[in-house]
Amino acid sequence: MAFFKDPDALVQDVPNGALLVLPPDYSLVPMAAVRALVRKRITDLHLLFTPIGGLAGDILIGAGCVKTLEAAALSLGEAGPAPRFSDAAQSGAIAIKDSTCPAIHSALQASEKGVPFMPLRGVIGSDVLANRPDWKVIDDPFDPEGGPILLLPAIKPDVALFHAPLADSEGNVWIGKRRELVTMAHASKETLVTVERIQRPSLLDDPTMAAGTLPAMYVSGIAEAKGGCWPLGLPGHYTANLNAIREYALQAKTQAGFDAWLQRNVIDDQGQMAQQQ
Amino acid sequence: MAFFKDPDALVQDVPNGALLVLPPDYSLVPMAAVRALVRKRITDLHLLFTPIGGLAGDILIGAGCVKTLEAAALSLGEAGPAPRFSDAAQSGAIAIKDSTCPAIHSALQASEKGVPFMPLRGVIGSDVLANRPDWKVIDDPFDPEGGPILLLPAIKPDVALFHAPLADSEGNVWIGKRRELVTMAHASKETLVTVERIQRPSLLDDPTMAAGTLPAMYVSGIAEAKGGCWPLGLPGHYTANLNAIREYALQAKTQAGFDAWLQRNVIDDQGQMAQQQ
Amino acid sequence: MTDYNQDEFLICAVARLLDGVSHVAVGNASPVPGSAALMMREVTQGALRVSMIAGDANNPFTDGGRELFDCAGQGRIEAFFLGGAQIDGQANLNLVGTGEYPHVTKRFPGSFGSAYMYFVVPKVILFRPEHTRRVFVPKVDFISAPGTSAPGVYRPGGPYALVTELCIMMFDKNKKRFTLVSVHPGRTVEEVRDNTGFEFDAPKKVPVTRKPEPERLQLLRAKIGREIAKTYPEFAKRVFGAAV
Amino acid sequence: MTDYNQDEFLICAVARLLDGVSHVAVGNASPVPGSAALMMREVTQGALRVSMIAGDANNPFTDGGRELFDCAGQGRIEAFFLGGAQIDGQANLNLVGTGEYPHVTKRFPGSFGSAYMYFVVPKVILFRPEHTRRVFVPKVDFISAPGTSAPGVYRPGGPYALVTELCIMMFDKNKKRFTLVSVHPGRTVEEVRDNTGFEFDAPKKVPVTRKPEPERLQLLRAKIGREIAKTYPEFAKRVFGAAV
Repeated sequence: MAFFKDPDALVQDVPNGALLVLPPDYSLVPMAAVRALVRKRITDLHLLFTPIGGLAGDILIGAGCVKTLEAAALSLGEAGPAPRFSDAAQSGAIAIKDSTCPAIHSALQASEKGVPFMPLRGVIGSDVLANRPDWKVIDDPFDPEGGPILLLPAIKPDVALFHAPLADSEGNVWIGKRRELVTMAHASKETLVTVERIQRPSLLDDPTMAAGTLPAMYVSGIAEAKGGCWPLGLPGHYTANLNAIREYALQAKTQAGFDAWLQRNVIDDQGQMAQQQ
Repeated sequence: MAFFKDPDALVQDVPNGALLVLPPDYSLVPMAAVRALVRKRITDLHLLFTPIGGLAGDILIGAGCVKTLEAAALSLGEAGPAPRFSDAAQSGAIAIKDSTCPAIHSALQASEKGVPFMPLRGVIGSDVLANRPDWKVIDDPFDPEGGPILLLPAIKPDVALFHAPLADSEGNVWIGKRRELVTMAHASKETLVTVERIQRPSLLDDPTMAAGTLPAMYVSGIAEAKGGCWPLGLPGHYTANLNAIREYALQAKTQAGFDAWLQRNVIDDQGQMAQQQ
Repeated sequence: MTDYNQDEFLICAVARLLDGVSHVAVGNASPVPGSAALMMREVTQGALRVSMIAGDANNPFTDGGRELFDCAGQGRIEAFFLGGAQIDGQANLNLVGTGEYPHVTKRFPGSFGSAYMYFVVPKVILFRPEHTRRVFVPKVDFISAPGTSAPGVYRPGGPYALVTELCIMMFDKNKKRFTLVSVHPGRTVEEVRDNTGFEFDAPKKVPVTRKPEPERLQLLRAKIGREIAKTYPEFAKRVFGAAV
Repeated sequence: MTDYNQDEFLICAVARLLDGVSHVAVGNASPVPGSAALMMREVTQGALRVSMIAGDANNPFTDGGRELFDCAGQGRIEAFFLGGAQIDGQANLNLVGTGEYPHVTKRFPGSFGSAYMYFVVPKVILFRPEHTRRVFVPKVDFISAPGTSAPGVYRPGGPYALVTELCIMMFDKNKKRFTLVSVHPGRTVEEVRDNTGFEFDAPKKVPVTRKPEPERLQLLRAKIGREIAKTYPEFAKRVFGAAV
């Protein structure tokens, strides 16, 4: 566990080609750290969402950082379709492993539990399954009729990256009820976290806070980043800036528009974007 | 979700022969409700511990309430072996499905996830496995060498029973970091809970409390029972009364001694024992 | 009170499909189904439990993103809503793209949880206002979630009804076909046929979908608008306007 | 400072086996291993992470009872402690009972997590002070957890060392045998042989187990006693007495 001075320092050692897992837009999305990844011009990412992606995914795809994407969906929510994702899917610029929400949760839980696979109901007969040669259907050994059941291989990300409201000086991180972040961290080799602030007292010493705390043993690095989710929201701290997201959706309709947006808001910005909140 | 006036009313409809799951002694053991089960002279219980049992299990066994026991272990911890359990195991009075801790966690998670089984590493080559005809070993479909892996069938208890520090008037229950209770409730058909107190404001409205809250949709019944874990402890509220547990361990060495203890502390007591704390 | 807008009409139409349901979950970006669910919770005095996924209001989930799916897998969710960029006559859903996957001509966000929820939730209500041949196709280009399954496949759940801007259809699992059960006021069976790319059954005389019940309209405007505004403020403002 | 009690001696003996370990977990009812782990955390200035299962002190787990096992399955726990009512020369452990299972003549609590942890934790230290032929048997009556596995069985973990009141043995996975590496001060190899029901290897000249390092003894009494008292108050009082 190490503390870093800012999101750029935090992500500096994430290698090209890493399998990176990010939270869904309804959770604690590390937008400041994602901009830092773009600034360091990371490439060939295998990007996984737990289980659906949004703005962070569209930016990484538009910036040419992504080689493959695994997600149950990617959209900008109320701001509409994710333009760079749609274009990349239509042009074949990135490879997409289409999944479905519980399949990603279960595959991460497989790594969390140290098992090679997890079973899942449903999915059989879908083209999601038909296009996943890495998934297997077996006859359920416990079903006297031997009905089919899907097995999903464990997914073990190289890096989990998210933002949280609070960490302590021991490296424990408070995630509240966003327990998909706990599973992401358990399942991943490294976990990097940006936080609104760092407090001295241990979160584990307070039974109320401990209930929503990811212990330091799963955390590799922490950097303070006020407004680290911005322009997405952090419940209890700030709401999403829908105008900024809609503006992005509009600009990013073309690659040229996206490039200009990126230059202005990420490259030239040097980490200051979040302060605008 | 219904509120009951006391633990006796809470457990009144638990049927003979139910598959009942209880928490481990390091968690929130519903001792007051267990005494209520004894008073209603419940029989033929299939008793499951998540994953190890203690005083509650020994009392239920001694009182003749148990037909089969599934656990990774049963002991009185610092107070030594569980005398009624040991006797029943040696005489064959109860059937024992010996398990191992993660097997019980995983089998409950299987029900939690609505899947028929869960894989688990380890266990192969043990006599635990050799004595579990309900468990299956298959060749791992994802292992090119086809190494063996254990599959555990889902366990779906009829009733989960535990004690918690706090509930709210909507039926949400705060369990803090004792998340085995969440999985127990998710996996079970019914969940009955005793609590130290019931507050009016919703636990879900407070993001800090929500992180440690089991939502009401999993809770069938709640009864207030101050000191509901006693003589075991409730962290942050009261510590275990080791003298009372040692006294039990001594008395319960013989069935006659146990019977006298039971008459004095459970049957005659009519639910007042906990107030002695 | 006899005047109503399109959203209010659809909310009341969806609400009737929740009659007798004990627990409905509402996914992301579902303001109309969410309003219908919240209204029925009020109408049934809480006998209908409503779990919203989006936002914090009326969202009981505390075990992370997986809990909705775990909860459905446990059999605790009786009704859920799905849509589809394409839907065909066997109730197959396509949320992924048109053209020959993976070389899609038009890409949509993705399958979300449909490939699972469609299998385990007994009453999946398909809510897709746009009623065109672009949406209701003879055969979907990509099956995100199949409408029916072969025998032996574990499938306690599946399609229950379809609500569009024109009509309501119910799905028959045995016949693997939709049946038109009512057309909305001012719409015709011909209009439905013209705009539907698949065949469906229909009685000789197709009833007209009931207009919003006045007391429900009133409830909606007086109380539900404020409640759904906690999750969908812009929708609430647009539909219920000054009342919120 | 040259005087020490039996527990202090064993704590220091166990501690040396944690040299170079990055994360040790300590199960229930393990005051001596727990003290050794906490002492080594101090000695290594925190390079050794210690996770206690019992109580709240030094217990980092927040995901329920399964987290210890999940954490071990993730490969994050390098050392763990197990015991056994019976242990045999192939390091098989019996925590269930003597006699012909299920018709046991003497029942013990049960296998706990041994059947799993023994497979996935690289360095499992067997801590069993009582060194008698009742404990160290030719063959255990019930295998709670096998000491070795057939090829093809996933097994990154297994027995590493055995610490008793008489000696320290190390386990050789390839030979599937224990080797006596030291006898405690005042004990003899013959005494070990007399009280061990299985065969084991031994060098011609068996060293004497090192006495507690004075600076560690001091650390133990000055600081670790207070720390372990948070989890095991009665043990701390008995062993470290007034110092706590």
